[in-house]
Order: sequence, then structure tokens, then C-alpha cells
Amino acid sequence: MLEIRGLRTGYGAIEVVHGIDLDVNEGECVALIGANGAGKSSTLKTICGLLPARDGQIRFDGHDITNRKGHAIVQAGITMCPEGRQVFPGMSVMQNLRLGAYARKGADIEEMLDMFPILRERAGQAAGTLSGGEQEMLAIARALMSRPRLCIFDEPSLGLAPKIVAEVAQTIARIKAMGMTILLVEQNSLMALRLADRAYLFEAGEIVLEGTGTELQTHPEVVKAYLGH
Amino acid sequence: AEKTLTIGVADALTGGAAVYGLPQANSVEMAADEINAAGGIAVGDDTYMLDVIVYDDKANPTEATNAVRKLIDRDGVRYILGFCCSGATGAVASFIEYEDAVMLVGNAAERSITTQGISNLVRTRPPADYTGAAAGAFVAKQGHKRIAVLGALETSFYASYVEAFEEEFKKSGGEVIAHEVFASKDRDMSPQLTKIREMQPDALLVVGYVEPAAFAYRQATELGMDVPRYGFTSGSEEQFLRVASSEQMEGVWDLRPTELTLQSTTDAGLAYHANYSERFGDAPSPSSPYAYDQAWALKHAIEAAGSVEDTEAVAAALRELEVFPEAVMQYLPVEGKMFDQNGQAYTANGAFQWQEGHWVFVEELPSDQEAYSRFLSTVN
Amino acid sequence: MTEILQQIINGIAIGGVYVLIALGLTIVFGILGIAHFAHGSVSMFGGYLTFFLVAQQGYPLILAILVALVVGMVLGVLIELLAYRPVRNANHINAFIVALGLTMMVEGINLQFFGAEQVVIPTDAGRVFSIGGVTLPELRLYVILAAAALILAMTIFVEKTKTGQAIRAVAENRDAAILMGINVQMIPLIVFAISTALGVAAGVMVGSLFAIAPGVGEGLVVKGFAVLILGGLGSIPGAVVGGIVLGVTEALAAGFISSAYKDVIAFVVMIAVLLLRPQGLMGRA
Amino acid sequence: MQSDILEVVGLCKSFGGVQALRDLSFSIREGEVLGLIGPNGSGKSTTVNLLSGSLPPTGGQIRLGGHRVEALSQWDRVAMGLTRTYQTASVFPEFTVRQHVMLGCEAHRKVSPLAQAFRLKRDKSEEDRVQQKVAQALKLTGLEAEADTVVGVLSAAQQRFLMIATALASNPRVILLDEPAAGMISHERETLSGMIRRIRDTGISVLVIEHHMALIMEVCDRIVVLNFGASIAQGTPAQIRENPAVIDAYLGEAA
Amino acid sequence: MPRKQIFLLIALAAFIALPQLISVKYYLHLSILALIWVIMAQGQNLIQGYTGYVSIVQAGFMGIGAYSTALMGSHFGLPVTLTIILAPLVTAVFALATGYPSLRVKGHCFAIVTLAFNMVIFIVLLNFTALTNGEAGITGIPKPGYGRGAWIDFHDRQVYYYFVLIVAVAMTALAALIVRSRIGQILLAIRQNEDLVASVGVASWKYKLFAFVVSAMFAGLAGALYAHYQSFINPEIFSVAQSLDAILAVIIGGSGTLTGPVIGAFIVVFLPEYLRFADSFRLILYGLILVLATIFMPRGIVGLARDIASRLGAR
Ligand SMILES: Nc1ncnc2c1ncn2[C@@H]1O[C@H](COP(=O)(O)OP(=O)(O)OP(=O)(O)O)[C@@H](O)[C@H]1O
Ligand SMILES: Nc1ncnc2c1ncn2[C@@H]1O[C@H](COP(=O)(O)OP(=O)(O)OP(=O)(O)O)[C@@H](O)[C@H]1O
Ligand SMILES: [Mg+2]
Ligand SMILES: [Mg+2]
Repeated sequence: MLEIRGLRTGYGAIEVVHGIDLDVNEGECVALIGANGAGKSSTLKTICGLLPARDGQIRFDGHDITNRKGHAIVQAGITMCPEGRQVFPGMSVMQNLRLGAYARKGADIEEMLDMFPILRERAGQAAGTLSGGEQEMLAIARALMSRPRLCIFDEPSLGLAPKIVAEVAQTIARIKAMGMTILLVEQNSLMALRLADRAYLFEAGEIVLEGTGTELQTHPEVVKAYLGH
Repeated sequence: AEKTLTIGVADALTGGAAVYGLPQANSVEMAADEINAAGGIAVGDDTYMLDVIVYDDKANPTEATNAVRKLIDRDGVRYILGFCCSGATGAVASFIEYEDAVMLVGNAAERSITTQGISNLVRTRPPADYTGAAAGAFVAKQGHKRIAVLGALETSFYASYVEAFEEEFKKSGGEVIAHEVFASKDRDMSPQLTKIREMQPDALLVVGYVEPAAFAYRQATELGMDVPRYGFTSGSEEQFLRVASSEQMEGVWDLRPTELTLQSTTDAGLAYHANYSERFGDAPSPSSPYAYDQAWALKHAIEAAGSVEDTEAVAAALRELEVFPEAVMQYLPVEGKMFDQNGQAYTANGAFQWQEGHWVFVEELPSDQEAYSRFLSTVN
Repeated sequence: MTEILQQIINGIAIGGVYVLIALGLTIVFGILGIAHFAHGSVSMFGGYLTFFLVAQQGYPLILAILVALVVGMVLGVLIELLAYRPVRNANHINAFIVALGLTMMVEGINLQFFGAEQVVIPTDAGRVFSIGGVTLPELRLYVILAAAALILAMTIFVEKTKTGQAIRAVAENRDAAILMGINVQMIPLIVFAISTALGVAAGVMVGSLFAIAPGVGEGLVVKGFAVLILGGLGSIPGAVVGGIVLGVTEALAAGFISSAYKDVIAFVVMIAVLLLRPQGLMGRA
Repeated sequence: MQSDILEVVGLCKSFGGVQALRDLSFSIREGEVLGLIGPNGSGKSTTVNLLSGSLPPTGGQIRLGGHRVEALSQWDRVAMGLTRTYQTASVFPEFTVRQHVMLGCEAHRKVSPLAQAFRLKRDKSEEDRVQQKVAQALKLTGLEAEADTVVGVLSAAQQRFLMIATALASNPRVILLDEPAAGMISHERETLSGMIRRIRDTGISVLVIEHHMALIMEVCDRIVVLNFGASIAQGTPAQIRENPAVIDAYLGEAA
Repeated sequence: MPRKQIFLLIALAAFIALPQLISVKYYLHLSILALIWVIMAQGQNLIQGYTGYVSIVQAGFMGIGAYSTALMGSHFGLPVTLTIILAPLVTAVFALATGYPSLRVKGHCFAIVTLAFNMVIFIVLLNFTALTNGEAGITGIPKPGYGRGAWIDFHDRQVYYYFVLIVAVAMTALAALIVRSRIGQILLAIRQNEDLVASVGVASWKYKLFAFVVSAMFAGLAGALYAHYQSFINPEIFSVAQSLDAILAVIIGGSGTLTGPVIGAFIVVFLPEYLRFADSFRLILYGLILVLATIFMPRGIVGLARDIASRLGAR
């Protein structure tokens, strides 16, 4: 469904992703793992049109979406749940959810509230005053509001309490079970690899390893650098 | 032989003061063309045709200094006209004494410009207190005792008008009960007027540029004040009618130099009005002839001095000049001369009243230019 | 008592104008973080244009205002596209310099087209209402009502419409807004169109109630920024409260303390508010 | 047994209606690593903000080495030996690493910058001391090789180490680390935990906030658990791990 | 850095030779104004370029310096050289009083609060006529020295040029001293991340206030030199528009550099003069040049020059 070939991207004079190839098939959950600053978020940003690609191609459903405008990519069916949650802090939970459906007609907020009951309780509250875990739920719900065909998560467990991390992992597993295609970036490599069908290992802007989730969980290099402790 | 004499104009062409500066610059250009058409300036065997360079000073002292420096140092100009605004004029006046040049000041009315004894400077517009004293006597004669002043009192020539007014007014037992201020950019005077309304004065005196003053008259009626209104604004009918209706203006007095109004003027004035309107598509501002008269005064002085190079002689000739027929303003000579020894000219002062849509010249204000001229020599 | 009441009424009319100017500034600031200094001059352009259409082309007032609104909106959009967009990623000071340059240009254009004379938009609202010694000219009443209607419309637009919500979203988090599928290239254009429309409305009010002349726009924009600070940067209710407070403070200062120093007093009030509440009257901490 | 270097007694903080901290008391002993954990929004960062002086408390006392400090400014507290890092990497991006760390020495310099600027006073021994301090801080944080690199191009983890190095340069007695490992991968976390222990070994007390339990359990001598702005448990890592209230509020069943 | 020193020496030599090279005195006049603006711009650069706080009150401080030197001379009969030295100190007192409230806010708020202070200063200069003589201004401000015809006659523009040149060089050197010291480092730190400054144990407000007051003193000194050069001052000269010019000088030249303000000052003085040919279009043209310059040279002339130099160096 998503094909990336030879993608390069960067900021200013610095290139941070040096030509990567990556595929996500329909209905699959693919994880990207790797060190801090390896270029995972930058790759995701480039897919979503937040960062221009310098070279290479991104194809979605066979159509070239490289360097299309961000809103056009959303309309094509890709949504991202960004790093650090990025809710609209001054707006209420409801307003945040409605904005999730901005790119399409109608909105099935009820469905989302059923899926995340905690959000129903907080419906009128300003999103900025939610706890970190609640904000993460809101960000996920908001992303799902656009009925994406590919949903991208960038470090959904970052900075969350262990208990909440477990909840988020369950939520993603649920979404996956619903048949959604998922691209997941996680520092919490163990969680990512458990959820993923396939995974890629990033190092310094390049993909150095590729395999199924279970394969990588036992790969000695991965165990040493990312699963240790 | 036919030669060219370049003269310079430094005046406000942009910014808030352009209302005064632009018409002055226009009228100098018009006068230059008229002088050229009438055969130029005759000096010995030569006739000089005038060429005018105009620079914008934005009424800003630094800009004015730069403009005049450029005129003198770079363009080689010796005669500089224009000058509508006191600040810019003061800046130039502070160094012009040491230059090989003659400066002719127009509408800038700050008194100190002609009290410093600058020999190469003359001014066509009389200082405001010269008119203010006459106005004070006139208002007192109307029988008012308590008068409230509203005006641009931070501008010293308006302040000096009020000061002279107050002095005369007190002589007959009157009292000024309020000195309220508006800034030149203010257009909402209702707070000040509301305050004045509570004091219940016998009359109101509005002193300031036309633009805000017109609003003061209008807002006074809107606040239901129906006391007699006097003023010192020198605005034309058009200028007032843009702001206030004729009914709102009815009965307002303007006590000022007899500047250009169609009722008060001479044939020269009527011709000026017609020519200017035709050339620039707009009626001339009442004060613009101060600059027009500068150009003609310069022509006569140069011819009298018999030299364009000798600026000292031209400056001296200006002070010896008699009032000439082309003058648009009605100058009152001092000892037979247009400019007194301070380089100051005087016009008659008049009481004008708004009657059914027009400024009507009612009477001349008693003005003693000879006495004022003596007084001016003692200042500073 | 009537005096105080009268002064408050005097202040509300001018306060309404301040509110409109400040609203235009505040949405631009909220979305783009730009101190749009040229806003005052653009407003005056709208006022001048209305005057020109009414007084010289004989348009009926309402039609003239509509035309001026449309032209103003186009101008606003052009300003965003040609001047502010190229400096979006640079330092904010650079955008401020661009705003200064624009101010000079628009002031210069106004002068070229409309001259240096002050201009008053003619209206036939000449009546004066008087209740118990407090007077209210018809025109001021209209201005207050029109300002109130525009404020209401603006609030409804931002709170209730999809586009309004998109604008808020971009203001709060631009990148997240892109991920919602909002066309963030369009939003600044819409914002500038709205901002300029509000500005033109303010320009028409100033032009009919008071006058348009060179330099008036700059004075207004400074007051507009003072309102923003007073009310809280980027806050719409803040702009409304701040504008009325500033207008009434000026009137009371001129009426009861000193007319010469009324602006000084207004600024001192602004600075005092800032010392006590650095986020402004309605701003979030 | 060591004495308490930092004592917190009845600390309260509210933001408008939100009661972020209620009557929190705990203390840090000399030369220990104290962990501060708790659910999101339980008030951990707020505690650090109050301790460091970034925010004023609504009530309670903070004692550093026996002196009340809650009314002192942040810089005065740094000068007294209480310093911190931030939850999100917060650095001066245009400086070189060395310049950055040197700025941390301002807190204990004797020659005023004004005197230095106008060459009124020079103190060679101070210059040497500063150089030494910077070298030591760089060594402790493993940034020696990067000394002349511009901060902005450092990796996220290195920027976090730099924050610690700069804090160390100020001669701290207590150093407060707010989620120092956020976003780090395991080998970076190992580097960090080694670093924290070495810092402790130089006699500096450390307060660590973390959500990464393995790290916390490994480096901490004691742990304080917050929930809804109050302490619900204090004890050794082993005690905390088994505490049912902590499991319920924070760790969850998985842990 | 010998290359840098060679460049400096050449620049200095050019400034010293300048009056001999200009035949039209008008340009000498503009050069004097430009040198006065160099002092203004160096001050502005300290607070704006290095500390990151855009102050819009510098012209107001210039006015305080100008009026204080003129009034101390006329009221207390103090010698001109003394009042020129005292003027920045008087300005510093005002800067302390305004800096304290202004520096409590950041970013745009700071800019607008300082702008309000400029307007306050302007209104007071205009309305406090008993002291300032209002709009009409103060005339006949004397020059330093021993009057016309003395062996060094400050009425001679060349003499005044060298006088101002010496002061401008000294003030630029002073600015260099400050920004290269630890104070400069802290100012730069404040610009980059102010919240962090307190956590490294530095009382940032002291340094902000220091930068603000010093920049005001630069402006006050510039005002004093201006007053004695022009012999005339009125409030108009010290209005917000001139404060904006100071900001422009810094941005166009290159903010946060020492050469930038020098170049910027000359541009701000000379460019409008060169645009006089455009007549009433001058304002539009000046505005257009500003907009284009900011868009295409966001880091000022010095930034552009450095880019070009580094690109050439890379080849
Ligand atoms: N806005 C930016 N401007 C400049 N450089 C950036 C920017 N954002 C990221 N970088 C740099 O790009 C590189 C890759 O960053 P990226 O965020 O893609 O990494 P990541 O793999 O997602 O790491 P993390 O685990 O920290 O999220 C890093 O070196 C980072 O410093
Ligand atoms: N400036 C503020 N204004 C209002 N409320 C605040 C502010 N700062 C913190 N809070 C609130 O105080 C509470 C405690 O926040 P704090 O940041 O200390 O949590 P935390 O324990 O550090 O959480 P996390 O683990 O997610 O970082 C939260 O409810 C938060 O919303
Ligand atoms: Mg990332
Ligand atoms: Mg926290």
C-alpha cells in the first residue's frame, strides 16, 4: 500500500535520512525502531508532507504522493498521530475530535467516544488540561476520526507512566485488530516489536535491518542495543 | 542674456503637514512660471528665468536640515522658500545665518523665528500673538466674561495666540476658565468638550489647525452646547464643510489674519484663486499665498539689489521692499516697508463669521503692526 | 453624574473602533505571530476608498463600503502572499520590518491617490439623541451598533464554523493542523481577508465619525497594539474588553485629569495592567 | 548515616483551581539518588519547578542544607548548590559545548562580569578553576570529544547529557533531573545510569524523575511516589515495586 | 585574525580620509549624521541584536540625551563638554525607570511597551512647554569648544566630523568589549533561551537591564551629539519613526554583528536622501526597498557578505 524508494530528507543544510526503502502492505502493522535522532520522525514527517523530500519517491495505493501538500495527503487516506501528542490545547476535547474529521464530510464522534470512554467524561474540557495519557488517547481518537486507511503513530508511549503505556499498547492492538494498516515508531522497542508484523531498524538515517517482529526480537544486535535492560 | 536662477523649496510634501506644505510648494512653482512669463527677473543686462527645485521635509527638523543642506551645498541654490511648519523652520533658521543664502519663511508662525535677528531671513506670515491680542479685545467687546479655551496649546504659536488673547481679554474683566488641549491628530474632542460643558462658560474659543478645530465645532453642537463659538483656525469653507454641516457651523467666528478668502481679497487674490484652481484642480489653501508672495518679493528684491550672487544685498533689499502689487495677502507696511527690521511682514487681521454656508468678512480687527513690530524687537 | 456617563459614552464609541482594529491585529498575530503594523494604513486605505466612491463617484454609502471591503480583502490577501509569506520562516523581527516597509508603501499610495487633505466620509446621520443631559449623536450610535454586530459575527465565525475552527487550530498548532487535513496555505489568506475586512470597517467608521488623514492609521495601529497587550495577545475577548477599557480610560482621562496627557495616562494604565497581569486582562497565564 | 541535604515540608502548589501539589514532604540525603515517580500529571515536574525556583510555591517549606530557600530566586539557589535539568531538552543551540558548560560556572565565579569586561580585575586562579571544572563536567558526561561542537547539531541524547554537564559545572550539592532518559534507547540509558552513579560518587545528591522503571530501580537508593500531588509511598526500590498502591496507581499489572 | 584587523584598519583609514575626499559639504553633513546614527545603532544592536529584545524607545532616549544636554547648558550654565558627558547618565536614569517594567514582558509585548514609552516621552516633550518649549523646540544650542574662529572650531563641519568619528569609534569599541566579554555571552544566552539562563545560576534580569540601560546611554550620547551639531532640537526628531529607523539600521546591516550597525546607520541616513529624486514616491520606494531587502537579505548585509565569503572560500 505504501512504498518508499530511495527517500532522502533533512533540515537546512543537514540531511538526516539518506535514501531509505520501506514498504507497508494493506492490513499490516509495521514498526520502525532505532536510536534517538536516527531519522524516524523525519521519515514520518516526510510521508505526511510536513517536511519536503529531497530525493526518492513515496507511493500510496500506487499514486505518487511525494511532496504533495499535507492536507492532500490526509485526503488520500494517511493520518499521523504525532510525536508529543500535539493536541490543540486551548480547544475542548469535542472540538479536537471534530477537527479530526475536518477533511471529510460528517463525523462519527459517538463511535470514538464509545471506543475511548474516558474522552466522553472529558468532552468539554480544554485538551491542554488533560493528563498525558488522556492526551494520547485523544490524539489517537482524533487521528482515527478522519477514517484513515493508513494510520501512523510516532512514539505514542513517550513520557507516559508504565500503566498508561500498557493501555496505549492495548489500544493500538485493538485498532490493528479492526484491520487498520499501521506504521508505528517506538522507543519502547519491545512493545513495538510485539505489536508489529514486520519491523525496520534505523541507524543514522539508514535502514540497517529488516524482518518480522519476532525475528527482530531475537536478533542479537537488536537485543543488545534496544532490548537490553 | 537670458540665464537661469534656480531657487529651492523645502516644505512638507508628505505626512500630516502636507496639507500646508504641498499648496505652498505648488504656489511657488506657479509664481515662478508667472514671473518667467512676465519676462523673468531683470538684473543689469541679464534676465533670469526661474527654475524651482522642491524637496520634501516632512515637517521634520532633521529632514529639513538635510533638504536645505542639499539645496545649498549640492544644488548650489541661494534662495530657499516654503517652510510651512515651525519645527522644521526652526532647525533651518538655526544655521541659515552662516550660509550664503536667503531664507523666506511662509506659514510657520512660531514667533521666535523672527526674534533672533537673522539678517538673511524674512517671513510673510505674522506671528500668532499679533493676531491674538486683537482677537482678545474683540471678544471682550462682545460682552463675554467667562470663556473656555480648547486648542492645540502644545504648539507654541497657538499658545502664544491664547496668551495674548487672554491678556487683552482680562483687561476688560474677563476670565479664561479652561485651557483644554487637543493634539494635532486628535479628531475626538468630546471628552474635553463634555468637561467644558459642565463648566457652563459664556463662550468657547477654539484655537488650532482646521482639521481638528472643525471637529471641535461639530462635536460642541452634538453635545448640545449653544454658546457663541470663536476660533483661530484659518480654514476655508470647503475644509469646514467636509467635517461639519453648515448648520453646525452657523455663527462661528474666526479671528485671524485676513488670509485668502474670496470675500476679503483683492483682485490679485481673486486671480490667484482662479489660476491656482485651474492649474492644480483644487482650491488653494488659505495660507498658501504666503509662499506665493515669497516668490514675488524675492523677484523684486533681486531686481532692487541688482545681483543674484550677492545674497547679503538681496537680503537687505528684502527689508527695504515696499508692498508690491502682485501680493495676494493684504500686508500692512511698517514704516512703509513690507518687512520690518526683524524681517517680519504683517497682514491685516479680520473677524469673519460663518453665515449660511460662507465665511463673511464682518470687520477688521484693530491691529497695530507698528507697535507689535517694536514689541517684537524687544523679545529675546 | 451625567458628566461621567457622558464621558463613558464618549469613550465607548472610540473604544468600538479600537476593538475592530485590535481584532484584525489579534487574529493575524494569533495565526502568524506577525505584528501587522501596516494594518492601520490598510484600514485607512479602505476608508479613503469608500470616501472616493461616495463623494467622487456618487455611489450609495452601503455599496461603496461593500466595494471597499472586497478591494480591501484582495489587498490583504496580496500582502500576505507577496510580503509576509516570503519571511514566514525568518526571524519575527524581519516580519516586523516588512510590516514597517508595507506601512510606508500603503501610506505613500494613500497619499498619491487621495491627497494630503483630511477626508470625512459624508453620511446623512445628523440627528442627536439626548436623554437627561447625556447626548448621543446618531452616527456614534450606528458605529457602536455596527462594531457590536461585527464582534458578534466574528465570534460566531471562529467558534461555530468549520473554517473558524480550522483557523483556531492553525493558531494553536500548525503542524497538527496539517495532519487534520487543513490546508494551512489557505488559512493565512482567509485570516488576512477577514482581518483587512475588519480593518476596512474600522476605517469607514473612523472616516465617517472622525477623519482620515496621513498619519491617522499609524496612530490607530499603535492603539490597537496597546489594546492587544491590555486584553491579552491573541485573545478575541481580550481585544473586546481591552478596546473598550482603553477608549473609556482615554475619555475619562481627558475629561477628569488632563487632556494633554490623556494618551500618556492610557499608556500608563496599559503598563500598570501589564505589571499586575503580564498576560493581559483576558490572557491565559 | 548521612544527613538530609534537601528537605521538603508540606509543599503546596495550585494553578488557579488545579491543586497540583498537596502537602508534599520528603527529603534527599547527602550523596544519595532519590527517584521521584508517579502517573502523568501527578506533580513531579511541578515539584522540580518549585524546588529549583522556576515557580513560587503556594505553601510549605524547602530547606537546602538547613537554610530556607523557598523565597530565594532560582539563581540564588543555584549559587547555593541546587540545580536542575528540564524534561524537554532545553539548551543554548548557538554556543559550542565548551561555551555552554562554561556558562554553568557563572554561579560560582568571584570576579564580576563587569570587572572582567573592562579588564578591571583578573584572577588567574579562578580562570584555572573554571577550566578545570568544565573539563571535569565534560569528562563525567562523556562529552570531551564534542567540546568544540555547536550545540544545535548534537543528538538529542547528547543534548540531554549537555544539560547535565552544564548543571555539574555550577558546583551543585543537589541536582534535579527531570526525565533525563526520555526518548533514549537502551545503551544510551546505560550510559546515563552510569553517569548518575558517578555523579553520586562525587558526593552530589541526585533527584531523578523517570517513567522508565528499569532505570529507576537500578540507580535509585530510595524512591518517592506521587499521586494527585501527594506522596503515596516512600521506600527502597524493592519496597516500592511490591507496594500495591503504587502498582494500582502507576505500575499497572504488567510491571 | 590578521585579515580582520587589516579590514578594520582599511575601514578606519577610509573614515579618516573621507572628509578630504568629499567635495560637496552636504555629504559631509550626512556623514556626521550617519556617524551619530552609528552610535544609536550600536546601542540598539546591544539590546536587539545580542539580547533579542526589540526596543522601540531608542529615539525617545536620544531625545532625553539631547534635551538634557541642551537644558543643563542653558539652565545651569554647565560647559558643553560636561553636559555631553552627563547626558548619557541622565538617560540611564530614565532607562532604569522604564526598563524595569518593560523587561517584565517579552517578545512583541516588550516592543509595544517600549513603543508606548517612546510616545510618552514624545508627548511630554511636546506638552511640558515650560521646560522644553514644546513643538517650537530649543534653538541656538551651542557647540563645544571656544566659539567661532578658535583654533579648533566645532562650527567647522570637518572638525565636528572628526569629533563624532572619535566618539563613534570609541563607542563601537565599547560595544565590542561588552559583547566579547562574559556579559556578551550571557546576553547571547538570553537571546537563545531566556528561561534556561536562570537555571544556570544567572540573574538574567540584571543583564537585560544592563543591556537596556547601556543601549539607552548610547542613544542618549547620540542625542547629545546631535543636539550640539544641529543646534536645534524639537520633539519631532525623537518620535517613534526614528526609533524604527534604529531597528532598521540593525536589521539591514546585520544584527548581532559589530559591522552591521555601522553599515546600517549609513544606509538609514543616506538612502532616503538618495531617494529624493523620486519626489512624492519616495515613501513608497523606501518602503519597497525595505520589504525587498528583508525578504532577500534576511540576515542583513553582513550576513549576505559572510555567506558569499564562505561560498567563495569553499571553492
Ligand atoms: N526541526 C529540525 N531542525 C533541524 N534538525 C532537526 C529538526 N528536527 C529533527 N532534526 C534532526 O534530525 C535528525 C533526525 O531526527 P528525527 O526526529 O527524525 O529522529 P528520530 O529517529 O525520530 O528520533 P527521536 O527518537 O528523538 O524521535 C536529528 O539529528 C535531529 O537533531
Ligand atoms: N502552568 C500550569 N498551569 C496550570 N496547570 C498546570 C501548570 N503546570 C502544571 N499544571 C498541572 O499540574 C499538574 C501536575 O503537572 P506536572 O507537570 O507536575 O506533572 P508530571 O508529574 O510532571 O507529569 P508527567 O509525567 O506527564 O510529566 C497537572 O495536572 C498539570 O496539568
Ligand atoms: Mg522521533
Ligand atoms: Mg513532568
